Parts: sequence; structure tokens; C-alpha cells
Amino acid sequence: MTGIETIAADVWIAAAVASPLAAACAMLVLRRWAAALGVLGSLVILGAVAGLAHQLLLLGPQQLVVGGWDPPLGIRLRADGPAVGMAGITGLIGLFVGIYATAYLRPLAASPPHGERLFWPLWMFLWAGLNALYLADDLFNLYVTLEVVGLASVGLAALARTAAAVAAALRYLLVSLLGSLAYLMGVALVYAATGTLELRGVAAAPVGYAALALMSAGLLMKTALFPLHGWLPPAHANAPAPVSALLSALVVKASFYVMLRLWFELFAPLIGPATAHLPGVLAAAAILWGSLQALAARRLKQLIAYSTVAQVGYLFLVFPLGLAGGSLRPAWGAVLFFILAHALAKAAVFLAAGNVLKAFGHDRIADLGGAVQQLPVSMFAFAVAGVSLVGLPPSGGFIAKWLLLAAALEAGRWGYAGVLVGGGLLATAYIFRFFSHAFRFVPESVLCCGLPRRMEGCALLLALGSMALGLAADPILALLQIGLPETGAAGAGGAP
Amino acid sequence: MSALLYAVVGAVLFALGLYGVVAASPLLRKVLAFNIAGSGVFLFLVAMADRVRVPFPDPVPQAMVLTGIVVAVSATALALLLICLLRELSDRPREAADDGH
Amino acid sequence: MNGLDDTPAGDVMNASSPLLRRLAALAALAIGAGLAAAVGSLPEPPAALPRQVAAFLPASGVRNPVTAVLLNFRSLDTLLELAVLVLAATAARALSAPRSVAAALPPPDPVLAAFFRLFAPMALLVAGYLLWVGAHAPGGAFQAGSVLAATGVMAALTTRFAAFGASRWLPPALALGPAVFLAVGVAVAGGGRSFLQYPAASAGGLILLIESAAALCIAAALAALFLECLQGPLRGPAADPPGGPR
Amino acid sequence: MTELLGIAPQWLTAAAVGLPLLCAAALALPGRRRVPPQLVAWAALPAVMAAWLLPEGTTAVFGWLLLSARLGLDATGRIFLFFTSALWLLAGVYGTGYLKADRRRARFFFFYGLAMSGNLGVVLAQDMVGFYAFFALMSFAAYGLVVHTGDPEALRAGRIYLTLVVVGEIALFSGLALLAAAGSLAIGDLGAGAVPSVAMLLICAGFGIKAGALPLHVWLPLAHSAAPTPASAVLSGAMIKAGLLGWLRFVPIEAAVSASWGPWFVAAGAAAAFYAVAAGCTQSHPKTVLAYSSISQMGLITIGVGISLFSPAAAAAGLPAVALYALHHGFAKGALFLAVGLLQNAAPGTRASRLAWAGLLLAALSLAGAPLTGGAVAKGALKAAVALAPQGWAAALFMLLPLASVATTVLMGRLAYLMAGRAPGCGRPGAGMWIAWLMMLAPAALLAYAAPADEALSWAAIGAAAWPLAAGGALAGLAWAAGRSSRRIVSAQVPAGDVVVAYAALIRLAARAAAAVANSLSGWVPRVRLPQRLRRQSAAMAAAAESALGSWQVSGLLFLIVVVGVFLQALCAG
Amino acid sequence: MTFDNWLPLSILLTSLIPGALIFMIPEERRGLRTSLNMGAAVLKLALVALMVWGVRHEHVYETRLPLAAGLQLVLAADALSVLLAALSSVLWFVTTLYAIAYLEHSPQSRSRFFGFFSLCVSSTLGIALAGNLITFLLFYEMLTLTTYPLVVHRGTPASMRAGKIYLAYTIGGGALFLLAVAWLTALTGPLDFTGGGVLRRFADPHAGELRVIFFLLIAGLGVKAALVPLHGWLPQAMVAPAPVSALLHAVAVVKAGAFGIVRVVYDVYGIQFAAELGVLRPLAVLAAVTIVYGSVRALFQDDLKKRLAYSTVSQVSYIALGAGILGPLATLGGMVHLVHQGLMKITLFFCAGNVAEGAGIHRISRMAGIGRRFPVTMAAFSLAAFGMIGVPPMAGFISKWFLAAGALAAGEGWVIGVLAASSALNAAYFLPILHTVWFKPPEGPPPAAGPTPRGRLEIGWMLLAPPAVTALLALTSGLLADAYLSPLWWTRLIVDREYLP
Repeated sequence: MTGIETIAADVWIAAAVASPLAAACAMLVLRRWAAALGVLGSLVILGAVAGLAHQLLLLGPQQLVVGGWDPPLGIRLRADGPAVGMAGITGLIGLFVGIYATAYLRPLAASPPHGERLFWPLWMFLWAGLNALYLADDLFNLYVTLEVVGLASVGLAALARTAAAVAAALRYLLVSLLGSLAYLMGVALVYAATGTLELRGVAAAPVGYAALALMSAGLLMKTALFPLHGWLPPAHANAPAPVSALLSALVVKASFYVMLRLWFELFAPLIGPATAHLPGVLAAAAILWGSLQALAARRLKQLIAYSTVAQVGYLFLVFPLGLAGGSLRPAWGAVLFFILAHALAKAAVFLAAGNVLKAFGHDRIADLGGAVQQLPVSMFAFAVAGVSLVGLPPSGGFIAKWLLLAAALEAGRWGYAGVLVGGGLLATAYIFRFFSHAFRFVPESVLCCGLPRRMEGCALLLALGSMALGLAADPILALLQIGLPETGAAGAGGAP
Repeated sequence: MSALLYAVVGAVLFALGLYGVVAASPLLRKVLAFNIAGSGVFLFLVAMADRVRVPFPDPVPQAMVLTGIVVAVSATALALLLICLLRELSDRPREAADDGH
Repeated sequence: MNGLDDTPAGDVMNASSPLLRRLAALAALAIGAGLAAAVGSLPEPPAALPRQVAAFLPASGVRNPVTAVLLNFRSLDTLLELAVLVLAATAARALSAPRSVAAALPPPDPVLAAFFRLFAPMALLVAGYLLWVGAHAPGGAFQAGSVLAATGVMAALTTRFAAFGASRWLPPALALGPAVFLAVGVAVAGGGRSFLQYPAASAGGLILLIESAAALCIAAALAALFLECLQGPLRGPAADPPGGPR
Repeated sequence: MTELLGIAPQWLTAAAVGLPLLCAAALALPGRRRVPPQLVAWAALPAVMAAWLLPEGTTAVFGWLLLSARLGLDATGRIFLFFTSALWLLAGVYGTGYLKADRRRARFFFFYGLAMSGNLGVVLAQDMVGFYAFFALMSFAAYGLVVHTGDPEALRAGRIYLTLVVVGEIALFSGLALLAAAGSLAIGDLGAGAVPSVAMLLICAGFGIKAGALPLHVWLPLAHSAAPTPASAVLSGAMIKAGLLGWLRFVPIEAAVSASWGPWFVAAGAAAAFYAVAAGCTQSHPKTVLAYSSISQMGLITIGVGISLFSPAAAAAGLPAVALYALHHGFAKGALFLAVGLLQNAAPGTRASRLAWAGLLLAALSLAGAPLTGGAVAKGALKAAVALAPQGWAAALFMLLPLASVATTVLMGRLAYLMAGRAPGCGRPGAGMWIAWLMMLAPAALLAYAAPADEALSWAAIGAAAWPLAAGGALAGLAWAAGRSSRRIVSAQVPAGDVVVAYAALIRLAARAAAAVANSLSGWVPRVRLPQRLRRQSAAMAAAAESALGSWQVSGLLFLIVVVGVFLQALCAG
Repeated sequence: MTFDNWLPLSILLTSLIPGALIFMIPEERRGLRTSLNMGAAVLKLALVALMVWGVRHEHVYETRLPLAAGLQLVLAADALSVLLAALSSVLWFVTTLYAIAYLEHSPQSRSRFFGFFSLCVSSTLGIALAGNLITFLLFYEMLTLTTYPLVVHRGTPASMRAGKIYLAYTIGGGALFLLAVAWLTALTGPLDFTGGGVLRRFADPHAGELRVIFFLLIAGLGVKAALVPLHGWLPQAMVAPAPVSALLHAVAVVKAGAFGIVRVVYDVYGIQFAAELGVLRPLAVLAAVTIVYGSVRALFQDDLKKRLAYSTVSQVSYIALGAGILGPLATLGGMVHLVHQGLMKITLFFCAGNVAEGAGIHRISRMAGIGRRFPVTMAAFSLAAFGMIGVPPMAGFISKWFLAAGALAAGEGWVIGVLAASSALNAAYFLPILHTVWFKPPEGPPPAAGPTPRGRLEIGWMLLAPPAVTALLALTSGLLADAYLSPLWWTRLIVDREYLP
């Protein structure tokens, strides 16, 4: 491990993983202070990630060798551009969703009084799992982090304790377990073939293909790409609003992040151009199918959940664009920027939907007339975030879509360019379908209960964040591309 | 040679478990099938450990198996709990059509 | 499960048509065959990692290589694994009703009670031994924890511990495991050592400390998981009216 | 002369055109009660002064106005300016008296001022855009005069007038654009370039509408009968001449190519002269008869223009003749119209009505070209110009002109017959009206004395001028006597504006066709609405597919298939 | 960031920041909202005037901000951009005045309206000052987003439907435009607008692609410029309140499309290169078809605003026609029509709004004799109507004159036919209105008239001044066409700078 190994770097990485765990333990002990600890914890974690980002900008990719044992034996946590980017967006959204949750969960009648307080430890465990996942550089470590994230998400999804929510959570649990199992089998195969658990290039034996198939299928299942997306809409639509925001914005992206690492680093030599088009085709189908279902959705959170299914399609376009001939680095940068923009926008939209639900008592789109009058701030947040989801300028979503479009056109991939533009049109359709109801002028519609100001504030801040991302795209893109593997399909070994 | 046999048996158990998880309709049978698949993977891992005769069989797969078992246990427990909760919630006639939460 | 939502996960999961089962069987068969073929063509394993473990075993503070891997070389995995367990227990507590366990349990069975009085000390002894032997032979925190948990469950079933399940100190017990692990990890860091890098001399002691805390935490978690389930189905209709919306 | 009065040429031309505009604007402002409408009539004074005082060849350039507009005066311009401004002034004075009782007087004089400014602007304009701008202003403002009375016939006349004005404007726009593309905007240096034949056609048609050339004359009879008398006087006297001026300005007289256009002009003129008289005789309304007489006289002027197109020599004589004839016709026709107005108002048998009758007869005779009147002089000048035409044409025209005089005399007889049988008017026309009328009659009648005395007074000339008049008078007497005995001739009533009925039908047809095209086109715009049933079916199918995909069994199976798929795909691709 | 770099951005901010603030103002604080609105408008006018003076003296104003990988957000003030910027800031000032009075007692939230109103002006100014295609695309889409809430402001089912159709068209157009710009950037890398065009050097390998890109660009811009197959949304969007339809659908939205076409033809492809590519003639033909089609459809509309909408569809294509004909004169005609059409059309919409607001009359058949009740409004309407027909001395004549002259200079004789037909059709659908208004007797008591205006004025002064001002502007820009700093004079400056270097 050459490079300047400043102790300071290790502290930030360790803090990024340890602080959420510590916060979780503290919350289990001091149950009454859970909410306060939650927000405080978010600030601490965000601080750690910010420090890490500063180090990254100064000195390039950082790393922490846990326990002092060098990688083949021990575990190394690597903090390069993508990892820090994802950790940063998780921190940002975690902070705002946390503040939102302090107001949202209090009067949750369905669960027992102490039930809502246990939201916080579960969320902290989820956060720890996410941070560990971004920084992991070891196959089995990724498995364990995937499990932490999976189980915590299931626990959170079932928090609403209604029959629909519990059924959806159970389905989600089974999906997650099936995926993890396949992943574990893949890891076993890789270990059997190479003898190490690191993300190094694996021999092209049939074992490599089997491992690729199992791990990829498992991760596709957990990321809910088109044919395997059945579990996502019920789970995200029936979970409480802050949980839906976390699931849609962050958790879905975590398993995609793992697949990104695997396909671009571990399995890169195995993947020929043809294989790379498999996820591309599924992605195109996802965009179209998700948008169609979102158009037909009758409830607002269902509409947003199906929008996630569609937007996940955009993510998987990186494989055909990056691996099949196109240059790697811009495609990476584009998809990571898309993840950031989508996370902010999707979280904002779910929080706004939560506000609508709390204020109107239901979220049936057809009966949401007069929403714009009653909840101007939330609806403005929904609009701004919707613009970013659709990919219209000046939002972050636009820059991401532009980068993907440029990559597609440079690689001469016409199909994907068409899908990108068509997806944007369909997204406009379902976002503004809601607005055509919300803008209806209903003179005397009255809300069932008022909203604390911070709930609308959080939604607005996240939406404006996704807009600001569009304007300050350059520095973030530079950060995201630090430490990316340079060359194209060959995908040389891991970060230097 | 016997390591290979156990590995193959592990693989078959894994496939069997997968079939069970997918095809079995009652929820409990799915969880059981999931555990069978899990044990299949663990058997495969242990078989891999046995192929190496350094003074002791390769400890890393064994550690992985231990961790896998703990994860499997916690997942199964959560699954069972959810199944109980689901049955209890759906027995009770659902009062308010509370669409949202 | 009645169709609460238009795509209810419940009943749809149970619907199974013979065609789907046959297709699933075919696919599973293909996967099994593929795996078997892959296993068949496995190259001779480069045993680099085991040799490294063997080389560094003396420095790890324990003699049992598995425990060394688990608690020293790949200690982060174990920490996260503990987190998974605690997380599952927390989720269980969040989802179940906060009622006293006593109300939920059937009247104690005298034979079981008598057997428990004999069994309890033995179990505790075995758990202690398992914890201790882990350092140089198969054993360790997880095995000890599961025995302890079994004892706990037996205790709950026989002597109707008052509010064991919902008692105040279960969550802190849950937090014990990861908290100690983290505390040690942070304590040793600094002074040229990275996170969780035990000093060679005190590695054994530290590992034992972590193992014992982990054992307690695992016992609490497993017991909690069982009792939360317990409260659910065993509750007879008479024992606890549905009460408010659950 | 102007230096004497110390007024720079720019200010005089600007005042000539600007003052009427200002007065009209004053009338339009809300506080219009206090502004006397008559003021507009006197606004023509600066134009009259300009006609007398402005030296020829002066041009005033207004760089900022439109596309650097240029106002100025040249030889033909002076003559036109003289009679136009006089006519506007006298008709305005007459109008104040004539409309004293009219409630909507202010609106009449508002449009009167605008039209006056447009007409004077047309005469003075030296650049194409300026000419076109004032021409448009005059045409659209005249609409207000035509529909002044507001009754259904006036509105119908107005609509027809407006349609033809718009067609004229557009034709002119295209024609002038074609000309402008050739050279600079100034009219002066127009003659040089070769004018594309399309441009010639458009310009001739555009000005032909205004000048009442044959197929496009339909609006004239309707408009004149609908408009109040002073308006008809000005319309017939001055505004039609703008069309003629347009021809003189824009048709390159000297250019060789236009020689081929000459015969067309002459033929059109002749046809107009005789057809108009035929149609005029059957009319029952005196002002319509006068309108048809204007068309016939303009036909004669067109012949004059046609001749001057033949050769530069002919042009040297032809142009002044045309200008003189236009001047005479302006005054004579104006006098006739005002006389008709007076007679309709004056009580029969009184001294005033007898004076009006005398004036009417004098003006009619002058129009017909009776010896010792202005008409004779004008006709003589025209005959002299015709002499210079190439041999074949000259002979035919020599025969034609006297016949035209005969026809005119018959038409005047018809007019007298109608005026005799008119309903008795009551009330006494004001003094202003008499003076204005007399001032207009004088130049028409006495023009002869202003012309060189010798050849006009020679007996041969008088004889030559006298016989067509005598023949015409005889014919009129015969018709009058026959008319008394039987009503038959009178009943063959040609509808005023004759061919307009055909045009109206044509336009309605075009409108219906356009509507059909538009509706079909709007249908063409892609209607994205799938049939309702198809949409509901596809929605149901999508929902069913979604619930299937949602079911555990299917997604589990798909998972296994994906595993196998990726494995096989990687295997064979690798 | 010297002052020169700061000016374009500050012009944009003068409406962005107040817009954001107005959103926050509570509904009842009418005074604050009005003062903020008017203050922003006046400040913007001053800055634009400063820029006009600067650009006149060859001063370079430019703001460059890094946008994304290799792309830059460029706001540059060249002569052409100042033309649209000046037009929109003047008309925006007038329309803000009008909107404040018009929405006096509308139940919907006015803060929301004026918030989006200001955002809309900033996106129009962004479009005007855009220095490269990316910036243009960015503000082009922002314009769509900020105009949607204004179109659906009333919240009635009709405005919802109109909003839906408006969105379907404009977002579809925007998608095409995005694809084209992305493809062009992929081919040539990011390019700034430069006089005389920049694409000539990419001609050899990519000529075919450049043609397809050109038509994609025109299709994308054609939606907003309401070229024939893509004009469906404009008549539908007439259900919006009068200031919205006046400003957006006669000046801002429609002008953005036309301005875009001018930019693409002159500053991206270059007129000569576009002619060589053979893409100009189809554009001219499409524009001609739109001109005739729009006028024919306008003939049969009884609803006043719908007829004006179809007239807009036809009139805006003059600009596209000007751009489609090679030669300085046609360019001059097309570009100056950008200003003239804006002035005339906004007057017509103001008058339509006054008549709807004052007397509740929406259909032409019921406008008999209202010249008496609304003398000043109807006088302005008549002036603008004559301008539309192209009667001198109104501004419309000037642009038609140069278009005709330019077409002939370029040897495209058929354009004269189109102009003639369109003038005839314009007359055919405007003159009957004037005829009914002035010369027909008013039928019975005025239907559902608002409170009869007691004072001397027919309607509030804030509703009366705007149409009067814009009508006078239209008259003077026609009458004093050659005066210093008149629209025609400024367009001559643009054309000289475009064709000479």
C-alpha cells in the first residue's frame, strides 16, 4: 500500500462505518432520546463523510486496512470517488429524512407507542450497512453489508404494521434472501476458483460465468430491474413516507452499486460486448414498463414507486454504454451522477407524497383536487423534484440524462438514445398526470390535519438540492470520477 | 476426492432449495426451503475448505459459514415473525380502510 | 389475505400453477447441473490465504484459526454479523405488541419446571466452557450464546419470568455486543494502529472480552426473537382481546 | 414664389398632407364636441397654395418617415394637385352645408380628413413606399365615407368596395415589390430598368380597380350612389384620378417594352367608354348614372394613356392631354354631383332650382364636349394626341371619339330625364353650398378661355365639336319621347354594379371550398386518441401482466431463468 | 467577474430573485407584491437599456459558467440577443401592469401567478442572451415548465385539458430538441453561437447527419414557433387568463421558437452553409404553408382569442420564412417582424382581454357596436389589426415589404404569392371584426356587462394604458421605421454584422 498513508484518512473511514453503529447502540439503550440521537448521529456521520471527501480531493483514493492485516487476509475499506459520492448523498438524504421523521412518526397510531422509537435504531443500522457497503472492497464483506441493508430495510418497510405493509415486507424479505443466497453461492464459487475474496480479475473458467450469473441475478433481484421488479411497488408504496424515501432513494441503489463494482472490476474480463447488452435490453424494458404502470397507478405513492422501477432502468444503461465499446469513465460518471440526482429527487417526491397523505388522509390521485392550494410548498417541492426526475433542465436529472445521451451518441447506440428521450417523455406524462389533478381549483377543500413546517421544509430542501446539483455539476462529476478504472472494457485491476 | 463429492451434493442441495423457495406455495415451506438452500451453500463452502491440507483446513470458508449461519438464523426468525404477524393481521376483520399510513 | 391492496403479496404468493412448478423444476435442474459442472472443473486451489492465516496465527492471539479469522483477521465481518442479529431482534420488537410476556404464556408444566431446575446450572457451565474453549478449539461466542439463549427460553417457558420479553433491560443487552466490539476497536486504534488492530500482546484478552460480550448479546437477541414470535400466535383469543388497531 | 412667403418647401408639402390628418385626429379625440367639423374642409388650403406656389421639381426628403419618404411636385403632379385640392376644398365646404342636419357629421369629416390627406399624399409622394402608404390610407378612409348613411345598401356597397380595395392593395404591394427589387425606391429613376411583365400586370390591375377599368369597375356605381353627395363628388372627381396618376407614375411610359401594352389600354378604354354608357342609360338613380358616366370618361382617359404608350412623341402630346382631360372631368363631374345634390334639396320652381338646372345643363354640355366649353378644349387636346398615334389606330380613334361624345350626350339626356322626374326636395340649400358649386362649375365651363384662343374659336373646330352634340341631343329627345309613351325600355334594369352579382357568387363559392379544406386539414392533425375500447383493453392487459409479474411464483421463476440466461449468454459469448 | 461578465447574469437575476421572493409573499400583501413586481421590471428595463447602448458601441458582455463535463453556460449579449431582450423586457413591464389589474379579484393565488410570471421572464431573457445551444436548451425547457402553471392557473377542467395538450406538444418538442443538440455536440463538441455559422468545417464527413440534425432542431423549435403540424397547442392554450395568453402565446413562448430558428439558421449553421446544404427551401416552404394554413383556420373561428391564436400561428411563420430565404433583405424582414409582430399581437390580446374582462364578450358575433363602449381599446385594436394586414404606415407593412423585396432579390418569386395570399386572408378575418365593432349598431343591452364604468374611462386605467402604449409603439415603429434606434434600424445593425464579417 503505497501512497501517503495519513492516519487521518483511516479515522474518517472508520468513523463513517462506526458512528452509525455507535448511534444505533446508543438508541437501543437511551430509547426516549432516539429522535434527538438520530438527528445528532446524522450530523456526525455527515461530518465524517465530508472529512473523507476532503481527503479524497486532496490526496486521491483513501483506504483503511481493518485490523492491520493486508487485503488477501484482512479486509480493506477503499474510499474512492464513487464510494464517497454515494456516502455523501446517503448522509445528506439521511439528515433531511431524519428531521422529517421526527415530525412524521410521532402520532403513528398503528404501531405501539415504543414502536416508532425503534425506527431510529433500524435506520442507523441501515445507514451503517450502506456506508460499509460503499466502502467495501471484499466480496464476503459485501455479502454481509448486503444482508445488513436487506434486513434493516425489511424491518423498516414493515413498520406501518398494516396487512398490506407486512405482506409486502415479507415478499421483500424473501426476495432479499433469495438474492443474497445466490450472491453467497457466487462468492463461494469465486473463492473456490481464485482463492481470494478481493475484487481482482477472475479466471475465465466456467466457474467465473456461473459466479457472474448467480451474483448478477441476485443483485438484479434486489435492485428490482424489470422482470424481477414485482416486489418493489407494494413494499415502497405501503411503507411509511420517510421509509419509502430511504428505500427508493438509497437502498435500491446499494445493490446496483455492488453490481457496478462487480461488472466493472471483478467480472470485467469475462463480459463481452454481447453480455453487456443484456442489462441494457432489460433496462429499456424497465423504463417503458415502469412508466406505463406509473401512468396507470391510482395512488400517489404507487405512482412514485413505479417511477422508481422506471428510473432503475436508466441506471442499467451504463453497462451497454460503458462496457460495449464506449469509453468507461464518462459512462461511470454519468450513472453515478444520475444516482445522486435521482436519490435527491425521489426522496423529495416521497416526502411530499407523505405530506399529502398526512394532510388529506389518503393519496388517491383522482381525489387530490386543490392540493396545490392547500400545500403550496410541498407541491412546489414535488414539481421541482418532478422536473429533475423527468430530466428537464436546469435540474441535476437533466445533466445526468445529458451525459448518458452524450455517451450513447458517442458510442453510436441509437436504441438507447431513443429510450432515454422516450423515457423522459413518459416520465413527463405520469408526473404531470398527477399535477393535472392537483392543480384543480377546489374552492372549499379543507385539510384533515395541519403539517409541522419542517415536514414541508425538508421536502423543499431536498428538491432544491436536486436542482442545485444541476447547476454545480462540474465539481461533483470530478469528485465522482476520482479513482475510476481508466481503460475501457478490459477493466484492469481495482483502484491503484 | 471426497471434497468434490460433498461440493456437488452442496450444489444439488442449493438447487433443490431454490426450487423449493420458488415452487412451494405455503410461506412456511418457502422459509424451510430457503434454509435447505442455505445449508447447501454452507456444505459447498466447507467442502472447498477441505480441499486444502495446510496444517489445518482453510479457516476462511469456515468463518464464512459461521457468519452465514448467523445471518440465516436472524433472517429466518424475522421471516417467521412476519408470517405470524401477517396471519394475525389478516384474521382480524380489517376495520378502517386505512389506505395510508 | 384479503386483497387490501390491488397487488396483495399475500394470496398471490400462494397461487401456484403446475406449469410454473414444472418450469421452476427445470430451471433449478439446469442451475444444479451447471454448478455441478463448474465444481467439476474447479482448478487446483492456490492455497495462498490459508498459508497466510497459518503464518500470522501466532500473532492473532488465539490458536484456533477459525476464531482468529473471525475475530482478528476479518473482524469487521463479525461486527457486521452481530449487527445483523441485533437488527433482526430490534425489528422483531418493533413489530410486536408491547404486552407482558406472562400474560401470553401457558400455565407452567410441573415436569418441565423440575427438569429446568436441574438443567439450568449445567447449561450455564457448558456455555462458559464453550466460550472459553473457542480460543484454541472449535467453540466461541456464537455457540455459547445459543446455549444461553436456549436456557433463557426454557426459563421463560417454565418459570414465567415477569415481563422478560418487554423488560427494560433487553434492548441494552442487545446493544452490548456491537457496543463492546466498537469500543475495543476504537480504543486500540490510534498510535500507528488502524481501527480494530489489537496490539499483539493483549490480542487474546481483548478477543475474549469481545467474545463474552457477544455471547450475552447473541443470547439476548435469540431469546428476544423467540419471545416476540411467541407473543404473536400463541396468544389465545381469550387471553388478549384484539385491543386497539394493531 | 415660396421664398416670397418665406415658407420652405418642406413645410408646405408637410402641411398639405399633415394638416388634414391633424384635423381628423382632433375630431377623433374624446373632447370632439368642441371641434367644428368644418375645420377639416379648410385643411385643404395649404394644398391649394402648394399647387399655385411650389416651383416644380422641388422634393422634400423626410429621412425618418417610413422608409425615407420623399414629397415633391412635378409637371403632371402640379395639375393633379391643383384640381384635387380644389375639389377637396369645395366639396368640403359644400359638405358642411349639406350635412348640417346629420347627427354623425363628426365621423364623416373624420374619414373625410383622412381620405383627403391620403389623396394629397398620393399626388405629392415621390417614393414608392410613401405613394403606397398614402394610397392605402385614402382607400381605407374612403370606406368610412361610403358607409356613412349606415343603411343596408351602403353597408353592401362598402363591403364590395373594401374587398376590391384589399385586392387592389395586395396587387399593388406585389407589383411595387417587384419594381423595388429592380432599383431604389424613388419613383424618379424607375423608368430605366426592364419591368417584368408580371409587375406591369399587377400594377395595371391595382390602379385599374381605383380608376374603374372595365372588369374591376363594379364598386364605383354602388359606392357613388350610397355615399353622400359631397363624398361622391370627391370620390368621382379626385380619388379615381389617383389610379390614373398611379399609371402615369409607375408604368414606364418611355420604355420600349411598354409599347406593346399600348393597344391593351386603348382597347380597354374604348370598351369602358361605350359599355358604361349602355349600362348607365338603364339606371334609375341619377348618381348611379353619373357614376357610369365617370367610368366612361375614365375610359376615354385610358385611351389617352394607351396612345402615349405607343411612342415617346405620342407621349409628349398624350400626357398633357390626359392631365387636362382629367382636370376638366374632375371639375365637371364634381359640379354635376353637387348640382344633383342641390336639385334634390331645392324646392321645384323657385329661382334657385332654375339656376341649379341651368348649371347642371351647362356642366353636362361641358362634359359632353360642347363647343366653347372646357370639354371642347379637353377633347381637342385628346384628338390632337390621337393624331400622333400609329396610322391604323389613329383612323379608328378619329371615328371613335365623336361617337363617345354622342354617347355621353345621350347619358346626360338620361340624367336630365331622371332629374326632371325626381321627387320634389324641400328646404333651401345654404349659401356656402351655392358658392362652392359655382366655384366648381366655373373652371369646367370656362376652361376654353384659359386655353390658347386661336384654334379653339375657329369655326371648323366649333363645327367639328358641334355635330356629335347635335346627334346626341336628337337621340336623347327620341328616347325621352319613347320613354314617355311606354315603360318598357326603362324596365330592362341592369342591377347597379352589374357583374358584381357574379363576383359575389364566385367569392361565396371560394369561401365554402376554403372551409372544406380547413376542416379536413384540422382533421389531419394527428388525433392521438386511441379508440376508447382499445385503450381500456390495453390497460386491463397491462394490469393483468403486472399482477402476474408481481406474483411470487413468476418472479421466482424469472429469477432462475435470469441466472440460467446470464450463464449461457456469458458462456457462448465469452 | 468584471462588470461586463456580470451584466447578462444580473439581467437574468433581476427576475429570478424577485420571482423566488414573490412565491413567499402571503396572498393578502398586495402592495408589497406589486411594488416588487414593478421594481423588478423597471430595474430590468434600465439594465437592458444599458446593454443596448453598450452593444451599439461594440461592447462585449459575456458570462461563462461551467455547467457539466466540458459544457459551459454562456450568456452573451450580441445584437440579435439584445433585440429580443429589449422586446421582452418592454412588453413584460407593460404586461405586468396589465396583469396586476386583470387579476384584481381572481380567487386563485396571485403570489403563485406572479412568481411563475417572473420565472417565465427570466427564462425568456435566458433564451435571448443564450450564447450556445446548451444554454438555449436549458432556458427553452425552463420556459415550458414555468408557463405550464400559468396556463392552468384557473384550475378549471378546460384549462387542465389545455395544459395537458400544451405540455404534450412542448415537452415532445423539447425532447426532439434535446436529441438534436446532444447529437450535434457529440459530432462537433460544444460550440458557441458565432455570426456566419460554425458548422462549415464539419461538412465533409457529416453532411447527411447535419441535415437530419437541422430538421430535428427545426422540429423541436417548430413546436414553440407553431409551425403547421406542431401548432395544435396554441389555440387550445387560449383558455389561459388574458395576460398569460397575451404575453406567452403572442410574445414569449412563440418568440422563443422563432428566435431559436433564427439562431440555428444564422449562428449555428450560417445562412450560406444552410443554403448549400439545401435545407433552407424546405424551411421556407413549411413556413409558407403555415402562414396560409393559419390564416385559413383563423377565418372560421368565432371565438376572438382563438382567431387571434391562429393569426399568431400564421404571423410567426413570417420570421421562419425570413430565415428560410438567403439574402440580407429577407433576413431584415424576418428579424424585424420578430419585434413588430410582438407589438401588434400583444395589443390585440390586451384588447381581447379588456373586452372579456369589461363586458364579458368572448365571441366576435357578440361584439357588434362595442366601439362605442370601448373607444380607446377598439381604436388600439383597429390600429393593430391594420398592422397585421400589412397596411402602411403600420409596422406590419415594413416587415412584409422587406420580406417581399428579399424574396425577389433571392429569386424566390413564389414568396410574393404567399405574402399576397396571407395579406388577403388577414384582411378577410380582421376587417369583418372592425366592421362589426365600428359600423354595426350595438344589439340590445350589453350582455352580462361588468359594472358599467362610471368614470370617464371605459375600463380601469391599468387595463387601458397597456394596449394604447403598445398600439402607439407599433405605429411609431412603422411610421418612424428609419429613425435612430428603431427596431428596423437595430435589425439593419444585426444584418450588417451578420453578413459583413
